[in-house]
Amino acid sequence: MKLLKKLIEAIKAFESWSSLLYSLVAIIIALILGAVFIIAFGYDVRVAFFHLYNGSFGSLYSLSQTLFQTTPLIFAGLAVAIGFKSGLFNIGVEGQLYWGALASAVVGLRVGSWPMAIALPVTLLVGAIAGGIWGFIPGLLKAKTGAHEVITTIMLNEIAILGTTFMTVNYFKVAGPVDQTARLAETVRIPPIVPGGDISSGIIIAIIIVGLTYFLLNKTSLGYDLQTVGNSPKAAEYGGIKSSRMTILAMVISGSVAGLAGSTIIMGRLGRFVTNFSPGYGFTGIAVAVLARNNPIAVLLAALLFGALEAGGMTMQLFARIPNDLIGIIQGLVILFVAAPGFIRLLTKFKTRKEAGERT
Amino acid sequence: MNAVELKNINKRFGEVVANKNINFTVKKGEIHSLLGENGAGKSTLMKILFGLYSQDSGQIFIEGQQQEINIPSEAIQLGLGMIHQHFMLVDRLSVAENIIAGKEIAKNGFLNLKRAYQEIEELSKKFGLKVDPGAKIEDISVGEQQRVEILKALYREAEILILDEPTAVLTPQETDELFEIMRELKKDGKTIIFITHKLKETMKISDRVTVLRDGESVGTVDTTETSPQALARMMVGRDVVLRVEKEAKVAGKELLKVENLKLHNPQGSGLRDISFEVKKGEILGIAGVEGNGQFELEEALIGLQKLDSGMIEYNGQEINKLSTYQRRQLGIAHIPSDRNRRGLVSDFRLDWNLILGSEWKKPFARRGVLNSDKIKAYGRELIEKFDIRTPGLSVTARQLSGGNQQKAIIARELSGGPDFILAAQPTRGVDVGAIEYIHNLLLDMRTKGKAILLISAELDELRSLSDRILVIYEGQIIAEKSGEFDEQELGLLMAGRKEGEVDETA
Amino acid sequence: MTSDILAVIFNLNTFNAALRLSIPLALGAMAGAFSERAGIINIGLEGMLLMGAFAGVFGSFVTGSAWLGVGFAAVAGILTSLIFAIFIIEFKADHVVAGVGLNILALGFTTWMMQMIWGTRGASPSVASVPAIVIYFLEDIPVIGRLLGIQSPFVYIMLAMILAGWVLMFKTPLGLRIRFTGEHPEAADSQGINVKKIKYFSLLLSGFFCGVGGAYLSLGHLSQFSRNMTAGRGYMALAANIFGQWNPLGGLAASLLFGFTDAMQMRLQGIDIGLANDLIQMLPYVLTIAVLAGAVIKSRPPAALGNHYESGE
Amino acid sequence: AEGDIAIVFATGGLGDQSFNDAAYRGIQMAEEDLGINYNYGEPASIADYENYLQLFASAGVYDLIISIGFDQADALADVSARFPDQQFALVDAALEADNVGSYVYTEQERGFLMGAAAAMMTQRSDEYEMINQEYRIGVVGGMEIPLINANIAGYRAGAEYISEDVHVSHSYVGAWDDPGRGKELAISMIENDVDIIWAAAGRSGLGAIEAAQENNVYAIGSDSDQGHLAPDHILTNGMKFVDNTVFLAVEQVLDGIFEPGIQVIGIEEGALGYTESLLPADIIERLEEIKASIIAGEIEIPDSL
Ligand SMILES: Nc1ncnc2c1ncn2[C@@H]1O[C@H](COP(=O)(O)OP(=O)(O)OP(=O)(O)O)[C@@H](O)[C@H]1O
Ligand SMILES: Nc1ncnc2c1ncn2[C@@H]1O[C@H](COP(=O)(O)OP(=O)(O)OP(=O)(O)O)[C@@H](O)[C@H]1O
Ligand SMILES: [Mg+2]
Ligand SMILES: [Mg+2]
Repeated sequence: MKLLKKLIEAIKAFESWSSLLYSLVAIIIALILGAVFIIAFGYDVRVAFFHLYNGSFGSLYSLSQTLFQTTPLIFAGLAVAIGFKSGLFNIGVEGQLYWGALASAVVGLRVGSWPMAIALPVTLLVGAIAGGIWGFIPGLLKAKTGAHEVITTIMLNEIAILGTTFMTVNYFKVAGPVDQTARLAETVRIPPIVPGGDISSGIIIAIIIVGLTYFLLNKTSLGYDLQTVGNSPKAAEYGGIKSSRMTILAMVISGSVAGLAGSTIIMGRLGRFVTNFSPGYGFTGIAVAVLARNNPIAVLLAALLFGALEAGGMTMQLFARIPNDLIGIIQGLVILFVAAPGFIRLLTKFKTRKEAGERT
Repeated sequence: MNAVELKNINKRFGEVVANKNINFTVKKGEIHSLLGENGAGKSTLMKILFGLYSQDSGQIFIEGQQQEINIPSEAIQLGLGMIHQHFMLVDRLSVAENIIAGKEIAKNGFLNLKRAYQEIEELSKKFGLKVDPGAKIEDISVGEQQRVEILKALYREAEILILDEPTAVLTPQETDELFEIMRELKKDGKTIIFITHKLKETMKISDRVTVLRDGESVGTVDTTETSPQALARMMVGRDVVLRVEKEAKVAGKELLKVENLKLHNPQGSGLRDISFEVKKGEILGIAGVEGNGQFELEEALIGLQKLDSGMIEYNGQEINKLSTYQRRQLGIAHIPSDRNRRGLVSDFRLDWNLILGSEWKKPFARRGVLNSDKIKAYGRELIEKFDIRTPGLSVTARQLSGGNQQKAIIARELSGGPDFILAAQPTRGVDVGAIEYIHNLLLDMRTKGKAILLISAELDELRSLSDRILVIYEGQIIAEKSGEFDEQELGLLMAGRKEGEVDETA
Repeated sequence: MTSDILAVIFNLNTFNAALRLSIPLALGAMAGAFSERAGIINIGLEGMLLMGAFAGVFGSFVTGSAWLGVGFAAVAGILTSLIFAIFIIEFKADHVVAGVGLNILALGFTTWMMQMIWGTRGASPSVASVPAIVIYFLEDIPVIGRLLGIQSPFVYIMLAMILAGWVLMFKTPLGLRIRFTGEHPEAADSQGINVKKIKYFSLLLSGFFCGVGGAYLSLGHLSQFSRNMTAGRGYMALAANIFGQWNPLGGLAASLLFGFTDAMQMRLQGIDIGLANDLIQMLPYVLTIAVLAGAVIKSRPPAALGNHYESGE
Repeated sequence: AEGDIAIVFATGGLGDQSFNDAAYRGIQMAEEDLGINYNYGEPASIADYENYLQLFASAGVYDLIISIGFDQADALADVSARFPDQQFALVDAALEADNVGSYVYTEQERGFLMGAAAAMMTQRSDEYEMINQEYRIGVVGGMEIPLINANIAGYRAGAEYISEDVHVSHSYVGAWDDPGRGKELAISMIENDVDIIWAAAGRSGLGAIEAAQENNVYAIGSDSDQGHLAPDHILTNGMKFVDNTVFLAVEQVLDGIFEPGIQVIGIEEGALGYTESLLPADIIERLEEIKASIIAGEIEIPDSL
C-alpha cells in the first residue's frame, strides 16, 4: 500500500500531468493528420481507425499483440534513456541487443535442462551481461580516448550484426534455411502470464526493469552520480565523481538493458537466435526514449503507444487494406508533435495574448 | 534631453514579477548607476531596453522619441549598446570575429579580417582599450574579454552604453582602468548606464543612481547627495553593515601546508613554486589579479588539476595523491570560483544540489540507496538556516537568482562540518545583503577554529576578513602582509610591483 | 598474397568507388555541419536524404528529365528541412526527437507514396538518370584521367558544393553569423544577428545538400528509388560530420575514409584471403573506430548545440 | 467460405520484383483462373509472422493460409499447432505438421544451371562483344545465408562442370535492400573482368543489374523474369516458380486433394528453371541436357559452400 502510494507520488512528482496532457493532444493532432492522409488517398477513415483500435486494444488478443510489440521497445527505450540521463547518446542499442540475444540463446541451450526457476533468470542475466559488454566498448573508448559515442556506437551496430551472424554460422548453427541456433527448451522460454494465455510475461519483466531503472536513477547514489555527469561534468568532477568511470558504467548499464531487449525477444516469441532478426528495435528505442523525455515511467507509456500503433497497424493493413506505412507516417507525426511543446502552446497562445493585455 | 526614458515598464516571468511599473530616466551624457539586490530586476529592465526581452507593458523613449524595440538589432540602430553581466563572447572565435559578427566588413562578399583588425586597432587606440584582434577569446584574460565587450558596442557606434555588472569579475586595477575608459566615453558625449553591486564604485563613478527593489523603482538620487549606507538601505530596506567587524583571535595549529607547488599552464601563468600554510582559526587571503595562478591553486588544492610537483600536507598527512573525493572526505570544503559550472548541477533540484559530494554518505544514503525524506529534510533545514530564497525544494538550481545560488553552495559546503574551507571568490556578483551574510558566516567559521583560505579579487573583502594576505603574481607569492592592510599598497603589489618599490612609492 | 591484397586495395578503381560511395555521405555530413554549426542537432539527415532520393526519381518519372529530377530532389530536401525547421525553431521541439520523428515519417511517407504512384512497395520503375560525363582533356591524363576523366557529374557537383560550403562557412559574413549562432545565440542576437533567420537558412541549406545527396543515390548512382534505399547513410553522414569536426572538408575526408574502406571491403570479398565474409564486411567499421580512437583530436561541438533560443521572450 | 485464401509474405514485402512478387502472381493467377478471394499480410519483421498467421487463423474463414519465405517455419510451427483444423502451406522451407503442406526447393539445382550457362557464355568472346577474353563469372548474394549459399554452391559446381578454367567470384551485399551497394559490388567484379553476374540479392540485386547494364556485361536475374529491367543485358533468369507452387497449393485445396507433408521440389517438378532470354540456342540445348541429367540423378550438386 505504502509502496503504491509512493509510486503514485513519484509519478506525480516526476512528470507533471500537464506534459502528459500535452502528449495526448499531440497524439490526437497526429492522428487527425493521419486521417487527412487516409482521406486524401481515398480510403475510409472510419474503417481504418476502427481496425487500428480493434487491433491494438479491441480484444484480449489484440492487447496481447500490443504488449508483445511494446516489450522490446520498453527495454530499448530505457537503454537509450539511461544513456541520455548520463549525458551519452547511445545509438548502439541495436548492436547491444544482438549480442544479448545471441548470448541468451547460446547459454539458454546449455542450461535448458536446469529447473526453470534457475535457468530462466540465468539466461536473461547472460543476455544483460553480453549487452553490457558491448556497451562497455564505446564507454571505454569515450572515457579513455574521447572517441565520440555517436560514431562508435553506429559502427558497433554494424559490427554486432555481422559478428553475431559470424558466430552463429561458425559455431552455433543448426541445419535450416536460415542461419539460426537450435530451439530453446521450454524452461528458458518466457511463459505467458496465465498458463495457456496470450499475454507474455515479458511485459512483467519489462515493467520490473522500468521500476529498477527509475529506482537506479532517482533513488540511488549511483544514479545521482550518473545524472550529475550527464548534467554537468564539471560539477561532477568538483563533487568528486569520476566522470570517466560513470561514462563507462552508464554505457554498461544501458547496454545491459539493451541486451535484455534482445534476450526477451528470443526467449519469447522467436525461441532461438535468428541472424538479422531485429527490425530496428534499437532505433525505435531512441524515439521512445526521447518521446518519454527519458523518464523511465514515461518510457513505458511511449512504448505502449508505439506498440499499439504497430499492432493496430497490422490489423488495419490486413482488414482495411491500408498500407502499413501509414503507421510509420503517424508514428513520425506523433513524435514530431510530442516533441514540440511550442505547437500546443501556439494553439493556446491567442488566448494568453489577450489576457496579457496590449503590448506597446 | 533624456537619452533614455522608460515609462511604466512591467514584466513578469510566470509567477515572478521582475519589473513592476518601473519609470527610469537617464540624461544624455551622464553615468547613471542602477542598483538593487540580486533578482531586483536590473538585468531584466536593461534587457527590455535592449530588445532582448519584450515588456508586458510600458513605453520606451530614446532621445525623446517613443520607440518599439523588439530585437537587439533595432536597439543597435537606435545607438544602444549593451555589455552583459555574463559575457556574450564565443570562446573559440577570435577577438575580431567576435566584434564584427553581425556587422561584418566584407570585400566582394568575403570576410575581410585584415580591415577588421585595422578598424579594431584604431578603435582600441582611441579609447585606450588594448586588445589583440587575432587572439582567441578562450586564451585571453577576463579583463581583456571585458574590453572586447565594450569594443563590440563602440564598434557599433553606440551612444548609449549599458554595462551590466562589468566590474564583478575585474580586479581593482582593471576596474580603475574601466572607469578611466568610462570617463573617456563620457567626455566623448556618450551616455552610460552602469549596474553594480559595489556601492563604492557607484559613489566613485556615477552622476545619479536609481535603486530597484523587488522589481520596483525605489527612487533616483544624485550621487553627491547620498552615501553608501543610504544606498544600501534603499536597496535592502534595512541597515546593512558594509564592513563586518572581526574579533581579534590567535591562530591555532597549522592545518594545511603547501610547499613548492608547481603547475605549468601554457594559457595562464600557472603556479611557480608556491609555499604557504594555513592555521586553524585563521583566514588566509590570497590577493591577485585574475589569471595569476589563483585558479590553478584553487583547483590543485582540491585535486581538480594535477600538480607538476610540490607537496600538499593536510593535518600532517600528505594528500597530493588523493582524489578530489578523498580530499573532501578529510574535511575540506570548497566554494568554487566557477559557480555556474562547478558548484551546481543546474538541472538538479535544489535539495539534490545540497548533497552534492555527500550522495554516498549517511544519512542521505545507505548502501547506495538514497533516502529522499532525509534529503528533503536536510534541504529544508539549510534553506531555513542560510536564508536561501526559493519557492521550494524541487526548483532547479538554474532557476535561482545568482545570489541564492551562491548561498546554496555555501550552505552545502559549510554544513558538512569542514575543518578547512577553500573559499574562492565567494561573493562575486552577490548583492550587499548577501555579502554581509556570507562574510559573517566565514567569520563565524573562523571563530569556531576552522582554517579558511580565501581567494578573492575583492580588496575590501580580503582586507576585512583576512588575518594574513598573500599576494599572488604570475604564479608566485610575491608578498605577505598582516595587520592593517593598505589598499593602495596591495593594489600595486597585485599589479606586480616589487615590495621594495611599493614601499618607496607609499 | 599480401601483394594481391595491396593490389586490390590500392588501385584506381578502388579510389573511384570510394569517391562514388562518399558522395551522399559527404553531402550529408556537410548538411550536418551547417545545421549543427547553427546549433541544431540533425539526426534527420537520413530522412532528408531519403526524401531527396524519392523526389528525384519522382521528378524524373514525371518530367522524363533526370536533371529536373535532381531539381525536384533539391526542392524536396529543402521542404523536408523546412518542416524540421518549423518544428524546431517555431515549436521548440527537442532536436533529437524531431530528427528521429522525421526519419520515421520520411520512410513511411516515401513507401506510401511509392505504393500510391507505382503500386509497389519495393522499388520504383527505372527512370531517366544522370549519365556519367567524359571530360576529354582529363581523360587522357594517366592517373587523373582514370580517376576523374569519366565520372558521374555528381562527383564534380559534390566537390564543388563542398568547396563552396567551406568558403561560405569560413570565409563569408554569413558563415561567421552561422558559426556565431551555434556557439552563442544570445550573443548573436545581442549583436543584431537575426538568430531565427540564420537557423532557418542553415537548415534549409542542409536540406538542399541532402536533397542533392539523395538524388545522387537514386539518379546518379542508380536510376530508381527503392524502399529505405539510404540504408543508414544518414547516420554514417552524422558520424562523418562529427569525425570531420563540423567542417565540410573534414566531413569529406571522413566520408572518403568510410567510402574507401567500404570499397576495399567489397574488393577483399572477391579474393580469398582466408577471412570469413562477415569479418571482411566489418572492416570499414572497425577501421573507423580504430582511427577515431587513435586520433588525438577531441570532438568539440558548437557550444549551444541542441539549445533553444528565442529572442524577446 | 469456399475459396478464401490468406497469404503472408516474407519480410521484404511486395515489390521486390522477385520472390514475394512471384508468390503474389501465383495468388493472382488463382484469383483469375480459380475464382478465389484472397487477403494478404506484409510483416515488417520475423517476429511479426506469428501475429499475422494467428490473425488469419483465428479469423477461421480461410481455406488455406500460405506462408511465404524460409524464415516463417518457426512461427508457422507454433500457429499450426494451435489451429489443428486449419490448413496451411509453407513455401520455401520444410515443416513437419499434420496440417501443413510445405515446399522446399533444391536451390542448388538452379544455381547449377545458372553456373553452367554463365560458364559456357563467358568463353565466347569471339561471338559476343559483351564477353571479354577472360573466363570470369560472378554472383552477388544478398546476405550470407544457407539459401543463398546453396545457390552459390550450385553456381560454382555448374561452372566447374562446364570448364575448370572458369573463375567464379562471389560476394555479399549484407542487405536485401541496398541497391547502391549491390551495384558497387557488381562494379568491383566487372573491374576484375567478370562479364556475367548473377544477382541473387533481392532489391540489392537491382543495383547489380544496373551495373551490368551500364558497363555492358551480362546479368542474370533471380526468381522472376527480370528481363524488363535491362532487356539487352539479362542473359537469363534463375527461376523459382513460386507462383506455380502457390497456384498448385490453392488448386489442390479447392479440389480437396491438398496433402500435408514436406515436398522437396526442383527442376524435376518444374519448380525451378531458367528463362531462355538472350541465351543462344546451343546453350539452351546443353542446359536441357543438364536438366535431364539432374533429373536422372546423374549429377551430384553440393548444397553448401
Ligand atoms: N528568463 C527568465 N525566466 C524566468 N525568470 C527570470 C528570467 N530572467 C529573470 N527572471 C527573474 O526575474 C527576476 C529579476 O531578475 P533580474 O535578472 O532582472 O535580476 P537582477 O536585478 O539583474 O539580479 P542580479 O543582481 O542577480 O543580476 C528574478 O526573480 C529572476 O529570477
Ligand atoms: N530560462 C530561465 N528560466 C528560469 N530562470 C531563469 C532563466 N534564465 C535566467 N533565469 C534566472 O534569472 C535570474 C537572472 O538571470 P541573470 O542572467 O541575471 O543571472 P544571475 O543568476 O542573476 O547571475 P549572477 O548571480 O551572476 O548575477 C537568475 O536567477 C536566473 O537563474
Ligand atoms: Mg542581473
Ligand atoms: Mg544576476
